Amino acid sequence: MDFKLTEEQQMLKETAERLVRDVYTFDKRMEFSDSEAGFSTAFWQQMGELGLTAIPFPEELGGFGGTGIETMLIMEQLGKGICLEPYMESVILAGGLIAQLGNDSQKDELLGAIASGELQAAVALDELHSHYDLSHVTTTAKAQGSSYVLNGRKGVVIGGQTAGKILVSARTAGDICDQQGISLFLVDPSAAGVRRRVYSTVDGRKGCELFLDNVEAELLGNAGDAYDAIRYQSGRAIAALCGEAVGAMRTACDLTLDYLKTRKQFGVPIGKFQVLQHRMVDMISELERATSMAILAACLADDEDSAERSAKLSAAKFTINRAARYVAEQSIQLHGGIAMTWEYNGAHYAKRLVTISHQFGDDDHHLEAYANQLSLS
Amino acid sequence: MDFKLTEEQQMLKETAERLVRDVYTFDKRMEFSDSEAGFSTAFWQQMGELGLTAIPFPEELGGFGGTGIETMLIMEQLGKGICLEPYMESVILAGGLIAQLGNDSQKDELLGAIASGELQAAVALDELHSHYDLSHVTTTAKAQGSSYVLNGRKGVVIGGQTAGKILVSARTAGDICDQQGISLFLVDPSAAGVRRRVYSTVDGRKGCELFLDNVEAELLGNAGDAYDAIRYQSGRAIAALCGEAVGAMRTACDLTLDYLKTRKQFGVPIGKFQVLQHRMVDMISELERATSMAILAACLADDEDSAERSAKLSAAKFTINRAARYVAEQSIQLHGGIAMTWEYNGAHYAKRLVTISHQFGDDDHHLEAYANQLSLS
Amino acid sequence: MEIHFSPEQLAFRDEVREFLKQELPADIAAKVKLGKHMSKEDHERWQKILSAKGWYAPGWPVEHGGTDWGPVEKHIFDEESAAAGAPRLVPFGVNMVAPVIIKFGNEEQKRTYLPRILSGEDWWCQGYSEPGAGSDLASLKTRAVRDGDHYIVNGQKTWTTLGQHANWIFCLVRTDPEAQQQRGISFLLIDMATPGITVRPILTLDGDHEVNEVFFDDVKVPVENLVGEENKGWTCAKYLLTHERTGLAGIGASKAALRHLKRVASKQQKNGKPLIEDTLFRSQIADVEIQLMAAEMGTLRIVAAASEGGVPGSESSILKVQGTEIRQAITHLLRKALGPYALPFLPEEMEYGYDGEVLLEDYSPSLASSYFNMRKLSIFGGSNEIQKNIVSKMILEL
Amino acid sequence: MEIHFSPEQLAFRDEVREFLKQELPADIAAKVKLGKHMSKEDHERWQKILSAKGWYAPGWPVEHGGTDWGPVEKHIFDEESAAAGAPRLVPFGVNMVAPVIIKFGNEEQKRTYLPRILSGEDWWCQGYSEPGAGSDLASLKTRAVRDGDHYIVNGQKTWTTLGQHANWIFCLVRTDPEAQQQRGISFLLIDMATPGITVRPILTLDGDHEVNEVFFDDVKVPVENLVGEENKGWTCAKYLLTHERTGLAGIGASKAALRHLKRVASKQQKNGKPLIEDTLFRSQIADVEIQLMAAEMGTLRIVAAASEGGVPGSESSILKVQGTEIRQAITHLLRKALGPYALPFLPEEMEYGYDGEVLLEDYSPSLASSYFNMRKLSIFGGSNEIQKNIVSKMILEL
Repeated sequence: MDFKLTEEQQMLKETAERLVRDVYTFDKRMEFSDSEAGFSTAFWQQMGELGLTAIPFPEELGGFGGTGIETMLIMEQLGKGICLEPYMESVILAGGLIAQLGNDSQKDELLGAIASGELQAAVALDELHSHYDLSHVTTTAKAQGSSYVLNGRKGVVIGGQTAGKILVSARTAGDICDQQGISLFLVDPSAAGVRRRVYSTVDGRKGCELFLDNVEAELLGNAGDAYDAIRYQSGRAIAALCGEAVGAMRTACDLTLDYLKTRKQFGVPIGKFQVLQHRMVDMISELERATSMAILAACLADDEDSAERSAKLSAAKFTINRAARYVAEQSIQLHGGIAMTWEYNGAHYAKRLVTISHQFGDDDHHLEAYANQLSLS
Repeated sequence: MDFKLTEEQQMLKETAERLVRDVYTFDKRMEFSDSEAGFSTAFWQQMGELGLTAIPFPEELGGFGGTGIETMLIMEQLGKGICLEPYMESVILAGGLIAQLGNDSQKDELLGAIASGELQAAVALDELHSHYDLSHVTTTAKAQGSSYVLNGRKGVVIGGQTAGKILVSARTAGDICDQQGISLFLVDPSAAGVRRRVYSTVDGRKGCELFLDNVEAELLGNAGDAYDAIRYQSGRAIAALCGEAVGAMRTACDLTLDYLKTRKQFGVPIGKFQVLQHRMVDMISELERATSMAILAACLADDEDSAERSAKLSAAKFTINRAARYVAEQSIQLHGGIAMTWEYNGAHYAKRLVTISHQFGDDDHHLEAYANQLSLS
Repeated sequence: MEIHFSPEQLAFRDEVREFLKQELPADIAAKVKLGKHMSKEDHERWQKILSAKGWYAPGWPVEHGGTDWGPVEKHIFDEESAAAGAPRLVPFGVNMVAPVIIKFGNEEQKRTYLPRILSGEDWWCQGYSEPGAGSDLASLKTRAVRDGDHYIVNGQKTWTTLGQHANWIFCLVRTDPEAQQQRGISFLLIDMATPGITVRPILTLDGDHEVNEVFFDDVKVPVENLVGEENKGWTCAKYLLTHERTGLAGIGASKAALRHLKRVASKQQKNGKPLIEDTLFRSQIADVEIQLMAAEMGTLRIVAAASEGGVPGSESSILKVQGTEIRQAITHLLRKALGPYALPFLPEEMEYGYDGEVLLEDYSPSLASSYFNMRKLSIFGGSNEIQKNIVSKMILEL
Repeated sequence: MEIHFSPEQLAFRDEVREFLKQELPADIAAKVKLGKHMSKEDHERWQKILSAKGWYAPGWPVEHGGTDWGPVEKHIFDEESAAAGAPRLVPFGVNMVAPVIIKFGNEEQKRTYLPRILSGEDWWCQGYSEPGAGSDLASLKTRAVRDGDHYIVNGQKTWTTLGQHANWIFCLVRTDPEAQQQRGISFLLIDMATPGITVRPILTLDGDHEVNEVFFDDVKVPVENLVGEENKGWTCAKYLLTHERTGLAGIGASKAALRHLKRVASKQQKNGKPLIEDTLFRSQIADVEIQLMAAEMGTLRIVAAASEGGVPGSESSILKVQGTEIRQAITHLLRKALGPYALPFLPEEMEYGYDGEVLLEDYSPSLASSYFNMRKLSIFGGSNEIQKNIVSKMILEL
């Protein structure tokens, strides 16, 4: 048992920390958010140059063979800056799915490009009524010669607005919520029959709705067998989101603490009021809980697939969702009016924190998942 | 819409208030609790003499034709004194069941005696695994000539230790949780085959476990048709418990408020600490909520049976359970160590408040009941 | 005791219902129900309809154009209006400055301002809060210096709701800088067209423009615009704040929001079933519905006491806290109901009359925004912490 | 980073497990698991077994009879002991007064007292709290006046846990009545057999006799029983309180209680099914299990940091709050699981070896009592409010 970072991990953390601090001032962040891409393509490129996008991949791809720990270290820093880049979506999730399911030529073609940051990929799993259920897939795929033709609609594809490739879950067999019969496809967004409706998200990112009308696409992995990989890799995404949330919570707590020390009302800093003091302690308490569970998730993210891994990742996401909401709401409450404004950076941390609970399962989803497999001894 | 008391109601309230105040000092209460009966038979007699036990009954029985409002007024005062007498059990519940189900001769024989306090009755509805489900009845009753023979076990019969009659639900037909096939019987505790295991309860009352071994008993109402009456009258019992809880909560709040004003730590009354102030406000807030819902329950208790009445009574009990637990726990917390002692009256209010949630349905039970019939518009 | 309305009250309720059914414009009701943006014209249109009926200012004395409704009737009117989807009245004229003018203003002021509020000619906004003074209102810094027949006003106000539509603002200003705290404050009425006034929008975190900053740079205000006595403005302020606190529990609005939640949860799905059939989600709806029922009963108790001449004490602060927490819990569940579709931020779809592709449902674009926007409920109008301080003071007497 | 134990740590865990399996008396484990009353003899029997193994005082320096375990080993030992149903060690001798004697005592004191604690000859209790001084420990009033070779002690202590079994008590007494607050306090060791000492039981609200009041009436205490310097007792007190705070999160006990909850909820029924299959109840178990998982991770992080020489700061106060809330939540669910059968109060069935009719189940009689008893967790050992004050002070630096 050991919670120290290795020297390499410490360096990695500092690299990410420095990069975020240097680039992601609040003003810049709002500019990036307003840009067409919805994030900083320059920052993305720098992440590639510094090797951050390569971290989870093997050394021959310029990577580090990094696990959930390394991912957590990077995501935490991205969370501190409420950075907008689709790192989790492209590097962790798309990269992970291709590494797990792809054949050699697909890996050759795509993983190096993702690791270098040259290719930014996105993943389309959600649908209109899927509500976090990864097996709820109505989009269809029919074999046509050596490729497939996709029809349907995928929702809320973060990073889809700029992605060079989008990984799409579609059904080659089975009924709506069957785990069997789900396949994964590589869709070229510029292919015929693809329409993207691009929108901003409430946390200042961008994403798109993906409409597929007889779109030709390449199968990734075996037909009908993608569910387990999707679930497994979503677990890695959850661990990454936990890391990001901890970073964003930490900054939200720091901002609030600072406000309590400096803002005066009735002639004293408002941090002199015991009720606000204890609320602040409760926020820190939630942050501590969240940090512990983010570490747990990071340590398990790359473990072999098992019911226990899934349950603990659900426990982590549940904890993070609750903590993130508490910290978001109380940071606004303790700031008062100022945190209700678009101009105040704290408000954007709050929005990102609440939004995280809408990705890969909210509190009910994960409490149910955990309860369903509750160990009885 | 009107929340004022009539002159008669005001007098009734004052009568009960005076009686409780004069008799129920804390020391006396502990004596009554330790006595064999588990309550004050003298106080019970006084309640009869003052007409309090007659309140819900018609005038020809010496009663008042009182509704849930009058019951609430009395129960609230009993709650303020954490009185031990089985008023709800005998007068409201047993009295109500006999009035609703009994034939003329049963009513003649029993209601007057209950109204005068001469007869103290009890009601046995719970069983080992019934967990608040009134249709969970395994005790059996078989017709034998004009009477019935009962076999089985009923649990936690409050007031059963001293009751002259015990009303017992037993199954004449149907399966365990069928609502049809449940009948109600008048059991004489001194009859052959009746065994009572008497015990104290955590809130200082007494009750018993009722073992029935070929006990001859008299049917009350029609065979197999008692469920609706039991449910309806349990609703009246719930309303009464809500009133009692409000009384006990009010005293618990008063004691705590008083303690905050007088107890000194670090050189000041502890009520100077903002965190404790706001906790006290939260207690008062719960008390307000509970008071509102107790009034609602009182106003509906004697309404015609309907799904809406049942739902609102569930809403009331749910609110009361939550509020009672909060007030109980926080009154202990704000007092600190002193409230952890048997000698301190506040501790006994806390115990009664928590115990109320174990009678006629806890928070889960009533939340589920309410949710099951949620109106969708 | 009787929790049901009397026959007379029921008849009044039916009258209000019928009026709303006949007169409330369908497009306005739709906007309210779906959380779409309301224009200035929308507010004015509805106000004119109410004025024509004589129901725009129920709380005023009859001689000024009010009604003779008691607290119960007012409550019924508010409830029915919210249920029908009528927009919440912009309170700054009719329910804030007007009561102050009626109570503390001179005859000239009453004659001048009240009719223009009734007719909709004037749109008022508030000049209470300042950047440095949040909950600590009495620490305000905006100065008004007497100069002959005028005051010269300098300073800054903030959180001025819908100030962008207003032509008048009522302000608390400091007229005696030497006096301590509450003393030395005056209550001034200021024409927004006066030179030296600048209104700057504040975008709220949900991207909406509802509040503003108002800057005063040597603004000349005639002395006849002073309400009450100079340096005695705190009396007006306190009166107004008490007036403001009633109704802050927002029961009517929460009931409408809860109905909306049930509709949304009936359409949104989870595990192939409507979300409302999910045990956990349904029990959360039930929980908040029960809390709302209790708060409604609490409100009725205050209303009934008020119609007997009672003056609400700590109960209204407690209900403000309960009511805002309930409303926020509902907006949380509404956001949660959308699942991943809480993410898209679609301001264009929040405009009424949007005729492009609807991403999910007509109700969906506003739900996440509304969740964030409603965080204000526990901050403004006396934060919930301040409300608890008020109650503490009353009950602890320390 | 690595959340799993190392092979060496796993081997140690197995050794502890094996020891507990072999040596922990079955009757004692059964009492602990079912919440039955423990006798003085039970405690002493288990303590002797631990002493024989050399594991009774793991935290002491090896030369005094302790072990060389690091924080991780101590944590493993505590966890495994709780899991096996070993009784919580009565801490007043081994984990409270002993560390103070080791740190501040003279050689004579170490030679006298430490071996008798190890052997079980002495049973210690605490004389910290006083009726007037709850969280405000420094306001204590018990006086000790020097009279030749003795102090004459007068006053009253309270909340003296298991004082009825003790033959020694360590006390904070005021030796300089003129000095302010913390100054003027001394740390005294007092033989309970000294004339003038009276122990009076305090019954707790669950009817149990666990704590006592101790009265001192002209009690003569030899001056050599002073630990450290006169008037410098606050240093000892602070050291002891810090020592006491570690482990207050009670993770091991909560894990055992949670297992018990699952067992109870599997036997108790609702709607004809085991309660644990009820969606609402099961999700409440899941919720508290997840909270416990997070608190356990938090504890491991502190333990790991401590084995690197780190000194826990605000984290241990935060974990004390989290841990006690978790334990209380579990006792709430345990009580709730009984339904109406939470009412019967059956002290006779709480005695081990009771061979009468069992009303419900062997586990049921203690559950409601335990719920009430465990309310103490958020009050004693520095109330949760005091813990939050401590954290506030550290983080706000105001």
